[in-house]
Amino acid sequence: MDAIKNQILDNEGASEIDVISMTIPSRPEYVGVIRLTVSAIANRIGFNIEDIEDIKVAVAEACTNAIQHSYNDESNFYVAFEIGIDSLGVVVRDDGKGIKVEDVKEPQLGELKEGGLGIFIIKSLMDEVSFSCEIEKGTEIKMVKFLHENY
Amino acid sequence: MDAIKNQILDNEGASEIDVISMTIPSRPEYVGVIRLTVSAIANRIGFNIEDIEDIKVAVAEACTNAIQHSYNDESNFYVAFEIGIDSLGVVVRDDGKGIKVEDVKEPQLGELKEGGLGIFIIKSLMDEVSFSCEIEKGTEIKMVKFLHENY
Amino acid sequence: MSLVINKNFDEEKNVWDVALKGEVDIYTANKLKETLIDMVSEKPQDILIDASSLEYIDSTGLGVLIGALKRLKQHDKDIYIRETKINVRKIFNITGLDKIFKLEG
Amino acid sequence: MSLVINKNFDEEKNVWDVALKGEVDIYTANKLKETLIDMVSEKPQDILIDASSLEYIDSTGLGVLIGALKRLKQHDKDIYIRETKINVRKIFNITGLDKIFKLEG
Ligand SMILES: Nc1ncnc2c1ncn2[C@@H]1O[C@H](COP(=O)(O)OP(=O)(O)O)[C@@H](O)[C@H]1O
Ligand SMILES: Nc1ncnc2c1ncn2[C@@H]1O[C@H](COP(=O)(O)OP(=O)(O)O)[C@@H](O)[C@H]1O
Repeated sequence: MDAIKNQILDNEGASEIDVISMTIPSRPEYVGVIRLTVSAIANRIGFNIEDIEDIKVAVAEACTNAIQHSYNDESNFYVAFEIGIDSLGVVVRDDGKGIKVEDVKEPQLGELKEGGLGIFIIKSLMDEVSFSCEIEKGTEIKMVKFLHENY
Repeated sequence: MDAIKNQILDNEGASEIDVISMTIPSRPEYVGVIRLTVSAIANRIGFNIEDIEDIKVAVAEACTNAIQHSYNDESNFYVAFEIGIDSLGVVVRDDGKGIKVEDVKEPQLGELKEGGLGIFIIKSLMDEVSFSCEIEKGTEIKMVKFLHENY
Repeated sequence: MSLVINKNFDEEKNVWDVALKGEVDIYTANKLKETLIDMVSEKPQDILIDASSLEYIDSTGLGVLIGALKRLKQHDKDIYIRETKINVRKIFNITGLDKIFKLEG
Repeated sequence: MSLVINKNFDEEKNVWDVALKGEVDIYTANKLKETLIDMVSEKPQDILIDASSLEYIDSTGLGVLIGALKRLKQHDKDIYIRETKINVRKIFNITGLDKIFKLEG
């Protein structure tokens, strides 16, 4: 019974969410490529210009972190775009040392600190943000933006 | 000995060619996304606007064929961008029935035939084009454009 | 990444005016196909395409135009394409379709 | 996907004029960092940034600006940022940096 139910759920999922996935060398010059790709995808879903900007920045922040914390120069990082009818989920994964929970704290806004803003910006711009990681196995961040009807 | 040699070759390759790879649902709405992605990559390599246009069209033609000839609606197709210092290679692969050699013939230019122009356009716009396929296992087309110094 | 089609029948000159804005590719070609077929069925007259805002066309789009031209030729009518951008023009040139369609300006 | 930096020291007003064109991200931030550090070393004076052609900035770029401001503060000088685009302004606002930098126009 449960197996059948799961299968039905899977089938439903398959028809509603399209996934585009990418593997990218962990190098700064490719963040701009991802920004354009995610803009095109968000545009296709129907997000307005302001939302597309938000998504672009948030995804770039996650890619920047993935590149900075990748295992080494020959590493790749991975991005998956989960394209729904009225939502875009973006998963960014690296093979670095993993993020520690205590790293993800609110920055002291207004303080003159050069770092610690990236994850805060992602959380500010996206509707849902979650992390999963295994120490020494890398970090995975998932962020979601919903298409709102009220515009 | 051979193993060592191969390893050296692999290492050399790794530092000269970056590969970005993508998996995309075989649906028409995503060709535009690939066009923007490949434009961004070609721009990063340093191609001029005319070359970027050529690459965009050629890659879109290959993706269009991959989508039209994919195994079914739930299929994905695959694109790999091989980024060199002065070249861009693009591989497009599908899981369809495979292309037949006799399909790839010169169109009668000037005839009023609605099909058969895609591969001809790819060959016209790119510097190198090659196919590989196994019947019932899909088609892989690889195209390369070189960055020429004379502009 | 989309296509806007504006059509209007010019009663005075007895021709169809069509402005294409955006991109004709595998995603948008069907919309163009249906529009052109409807036009030819309604009034089989010359079609003047304003391509000044057509940013992109590939073989899918060319196929649609060839299909429409075939239908028009049965009525001894033609398709005129005006003000193609340089990249669009190039696609017509390399496929030899610059000799089949009436390209102007 | 690139950044062009134009700088000029205004001898009359005793300030640095810097125009940023393009994008400040992980790829281009270093170039901006080096330029700003050089400027502050050469002449530790107020910096006026013309951001009217700055299309994009993210936390990497903000980090560079904060670093430069810290150096300038030691000389009691400031960074003024003019005519930010709406998307760039938003990044300053949500991070509270609109209260740290002098944003104008
Ligand atoms: N992908 C990652 N892998 C490991 N650690 C990470 C990753 N992303 C972020 N971190 C940790 O979280 C901290 C906060 O990240 P962030 O808010 O992006 O600021 P910044 O990277 O500018 O310091 C980082 O300093 C780093 O220690
Ligand atoms: N990915 C593919 N898989 C199987 N057959 C293909 C593929 N791409 C092209 N073909 C075959 O080659 C022919 C010529 O392709 P093309 O030049 O793109 O023109 P068109 O697709 O417009 O007919 C097609 O009609 C088809 O039979």
